[in-house]
Amino acid sequence: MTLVTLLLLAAALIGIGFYGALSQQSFVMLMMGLELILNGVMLAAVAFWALSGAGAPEGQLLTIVVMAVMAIEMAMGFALVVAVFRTKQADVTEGITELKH
Amino acid sequence: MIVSELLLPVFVVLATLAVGAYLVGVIDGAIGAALGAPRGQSAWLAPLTQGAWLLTQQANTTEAPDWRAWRLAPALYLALAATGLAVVPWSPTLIPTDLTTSVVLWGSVEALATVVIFLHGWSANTLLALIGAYRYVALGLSYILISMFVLIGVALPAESLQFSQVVASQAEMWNVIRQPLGLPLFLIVGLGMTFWGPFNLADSRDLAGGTASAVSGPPRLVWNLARAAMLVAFSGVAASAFLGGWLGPWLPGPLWMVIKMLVVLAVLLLIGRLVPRVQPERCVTLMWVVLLPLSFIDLIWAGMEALL
Amino acid sequence: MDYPLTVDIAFLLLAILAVVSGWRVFCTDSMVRASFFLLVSFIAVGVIMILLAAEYLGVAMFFMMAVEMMVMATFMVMFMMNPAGLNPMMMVHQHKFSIAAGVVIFVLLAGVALLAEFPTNPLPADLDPVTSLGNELLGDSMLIFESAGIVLLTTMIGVVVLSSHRGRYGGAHEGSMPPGLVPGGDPAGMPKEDEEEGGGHHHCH
Amino acid sequence: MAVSWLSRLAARARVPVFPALGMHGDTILHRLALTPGIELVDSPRHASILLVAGGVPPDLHEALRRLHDQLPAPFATLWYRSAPLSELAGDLRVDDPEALPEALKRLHRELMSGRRDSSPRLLPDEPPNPWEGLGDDGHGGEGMMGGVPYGRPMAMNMHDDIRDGLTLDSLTVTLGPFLPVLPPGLGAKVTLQGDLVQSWVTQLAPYPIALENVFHEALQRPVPIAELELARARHHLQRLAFSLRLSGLEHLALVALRLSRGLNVESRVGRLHRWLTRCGFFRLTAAGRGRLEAGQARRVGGIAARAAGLEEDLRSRDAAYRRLGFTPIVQRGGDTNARWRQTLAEIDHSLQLACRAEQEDLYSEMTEAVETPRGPWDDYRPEDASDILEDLLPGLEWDEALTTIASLDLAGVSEWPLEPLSETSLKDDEERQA
Repeated sequence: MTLVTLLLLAAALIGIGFYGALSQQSFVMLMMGLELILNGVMLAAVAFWALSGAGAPEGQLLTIVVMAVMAIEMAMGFALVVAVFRTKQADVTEGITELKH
Repeated sequence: MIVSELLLPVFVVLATLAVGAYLVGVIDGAIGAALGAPRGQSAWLAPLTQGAWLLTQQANTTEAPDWRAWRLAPALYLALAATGLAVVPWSPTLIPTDLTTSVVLWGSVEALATVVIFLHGWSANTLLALIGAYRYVALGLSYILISMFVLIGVALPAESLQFSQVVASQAEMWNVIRQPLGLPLFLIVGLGMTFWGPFNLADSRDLAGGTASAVSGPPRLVWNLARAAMLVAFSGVAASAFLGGWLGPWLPGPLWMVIKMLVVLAVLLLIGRLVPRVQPERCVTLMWVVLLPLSFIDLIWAGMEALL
Repeated sequence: MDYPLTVDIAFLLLAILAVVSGWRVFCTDSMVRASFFLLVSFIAVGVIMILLAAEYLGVAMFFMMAVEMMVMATFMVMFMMNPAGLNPMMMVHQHKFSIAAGVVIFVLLAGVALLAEFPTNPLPADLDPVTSLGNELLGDSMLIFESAGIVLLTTMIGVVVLSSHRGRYGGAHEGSMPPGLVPGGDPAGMPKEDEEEGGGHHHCH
Repeated sequence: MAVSWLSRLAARARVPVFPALGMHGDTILHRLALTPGIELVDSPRHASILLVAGGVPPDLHEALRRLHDQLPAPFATLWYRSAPLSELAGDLRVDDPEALPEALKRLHRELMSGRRDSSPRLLPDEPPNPWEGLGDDGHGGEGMMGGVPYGRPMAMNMHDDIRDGLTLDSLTVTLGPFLPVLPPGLGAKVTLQGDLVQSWVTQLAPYPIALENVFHEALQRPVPIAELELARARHHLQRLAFSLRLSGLEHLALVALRLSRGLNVESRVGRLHRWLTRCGFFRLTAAGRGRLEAGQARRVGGIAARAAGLEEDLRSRDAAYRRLGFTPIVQRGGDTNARWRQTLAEIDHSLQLACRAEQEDLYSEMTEAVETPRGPWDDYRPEDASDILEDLLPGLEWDEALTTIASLDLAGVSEWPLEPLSETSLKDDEERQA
């Protein structure tokens, strides 16, 4: 377990997340891709904190902030999905070609 | 070194798991008999014979279940119960895992329990199990917040997220007196996370056994065992967080823990037998409208006390 | 910083678990399974964080993600019920491009990880990560922490407004028409023609 | 060695019995619930013995075969006052209620010790519909809607949601006729969204219920009012016990059953009522759902009608009852809560009437009609009213729907009276064990 291996793992997670976010049609699956990207980001942040940043507390703080961002992303995402679903009965990205009603 | 750091904790956890789950069966049977259930055999023997029968019964299948999840869910629930038992301190020195964030670890056991119970009902691919799973999610997402606030309340006077510190901070006064709202709220959480008695929304009678309705044989034995073990783990956590854990005069610490855990278990099982099942909608309303604000008050109370 | 062999082995297994379950998220048949695979990936990363001595973050990851994934699975079932994943499905678009983009991102980041020189400053031996995090959150970075709290509160309110049955201009099922500029007038900011566009489920392959 | 030790232990377990009820089979359950060493389970997967109690109509034989095959091996079938299916002609049949508990226990012991083989499977172990997917590896094709696995299409939004406008995918299933949480014989096609009942179509009416002989006699000649009222109270107590068991109050269900077993003019239900109030039965479980309209209430009759505020009771027409000062008890509300309050009030009332009637040795005087516990029986017997569920249940959650069904007595009245059971033997059972 070295910094390089940890960063490689984080890169792999971010890559898979990118693939998911770009390729999935369903809103919810798309959000999963975003979550996976953030998962990699958090791992990288903790790895830097532990192995390169001499335990500077900002490293952990960054991870907490990313977690908060994740919660916000998911909550807003679902609220939008519900709002779109109510008006258009659509749960895939192709279902909304324009954002107006 | 290896003995004291690896073997002893594992032995303690496994022993409490087995003995505790057996005792849950015995106490529940004894309470049932005292309340007027027809007396068949002694309460000491009943859990053993039931377990033996489940071992001889065939493990059935449903039409196209999600095999991995269906077989894993009981084992995972048992593993969560074991994790919960592992953070319970028995004495200042005898603590299976003395993680500095053991209170948070217990919180995540509660959260993961929701996932596992949902998985158990969902993967069976039958209707009644699926309804049980849905219902449990509604309940599980409601009790987690209450549990968090109550546990933060006990962590405040200890100035630590470690159960051994939480116990040590109760040397002068137990948390059950210092934060009178905490224990009742936490007991409700415990009934919720083991879906016992009034909060048995997942495996209830109106769903013909709910998430366990399509399970038979050894997997059902593991599931029942895990439920009982989770109740034991919960009573251990409740005893450490509110009843002063190993603290007490005359007797050695671990013995005090056993006594306190048995008291909590008996109270929970008695409530389970005496109170009818709450309707899911009422239950969720109760959690969010009444109990959650109460847990805020508990937390503010704890904060004020820590400041004074 | 050198870790004992057991930690290295554990890291290797967890890394494989995190990547494999992260990849399975996008090629499993049921969305419920997908969200739980994602949960497994998060838990693996959480354990790695604990191995890295970030005890609080690792454990917080467990419970945060357990709740999040449970909510996610519920939403999946709400929008698309598929008990036990009987119906296989593959719902993707721009598939080749996405694969390429994912690989490119990975190669770029991996290149940075391999080629860049990072300073080696391991954790000081006397550091208590949980205490240090707590002091930071309620000390120097209190403003950031509190802002995150406020933003979360705002999110909660916004989410309730967005997803509630009542839209901004009346019931959602009525199509949220803004009020007219004059009493009884045409809706403000709306085109005159009211074309009926394709609602319903679009399930493109 | 170890195995024989295990099976010997398993043979001593409480015998898990799944009851599949035929006509008039439910009376034996009240007895079995009080028998030590027998456990009535809710799911066939949890049973080691399938007890078919009462005659099963031929059109339900196919469903019975399917149920039979759901029990995990090793299991056996026991037929109580019921003819075994032709494939299972060699199975044990018991007609004597006294001998039944011992027969069940012996069967379980024989199964565990290997002296009896598990009952054979009756149907081939294959899906009811063939796999209709595409592709070689059984996949259902591409795209979200995929194929049609096992003849069942993917759940689709066919209806608008009736609760919050957020349309979820719905699931349609067929329930009954052997589901123990429904009245015996009731079968329905139910569409659910989550646990919300979206639509309910009653496909099989519940079996007609058998009333005690005294109600049939009352139409021919005057009968002692005390006997009539005790039989009425017994019927209601047994219904109450079913509902209490459903809501997780096993011990109070047993109290109600014991009360109904040993019911005499001295019995009172005040304590049971107090316990129910204290443990929150009325507030937590039987909350105000399942409200009947006046028309529906009149159609169901009996307690449901009086709980909805209709003062309809044939007893007030009987001169003997008028001499006792009888006036019908009425509740307002007409929901589950009101029905249970009404039931408890009527049990209490019946017991008081019985007490006074016995002192004065009164006989009923009206023979052209009788108020049965199920409703008025004048020119016609009370008929099955289970189709009102189709209007009543949509919009309720599963739990509320089942509580509502349990609080309603919907089945028609059978033309055959109940066979009298000897009341003393059960007490002996319990005393012997204790």
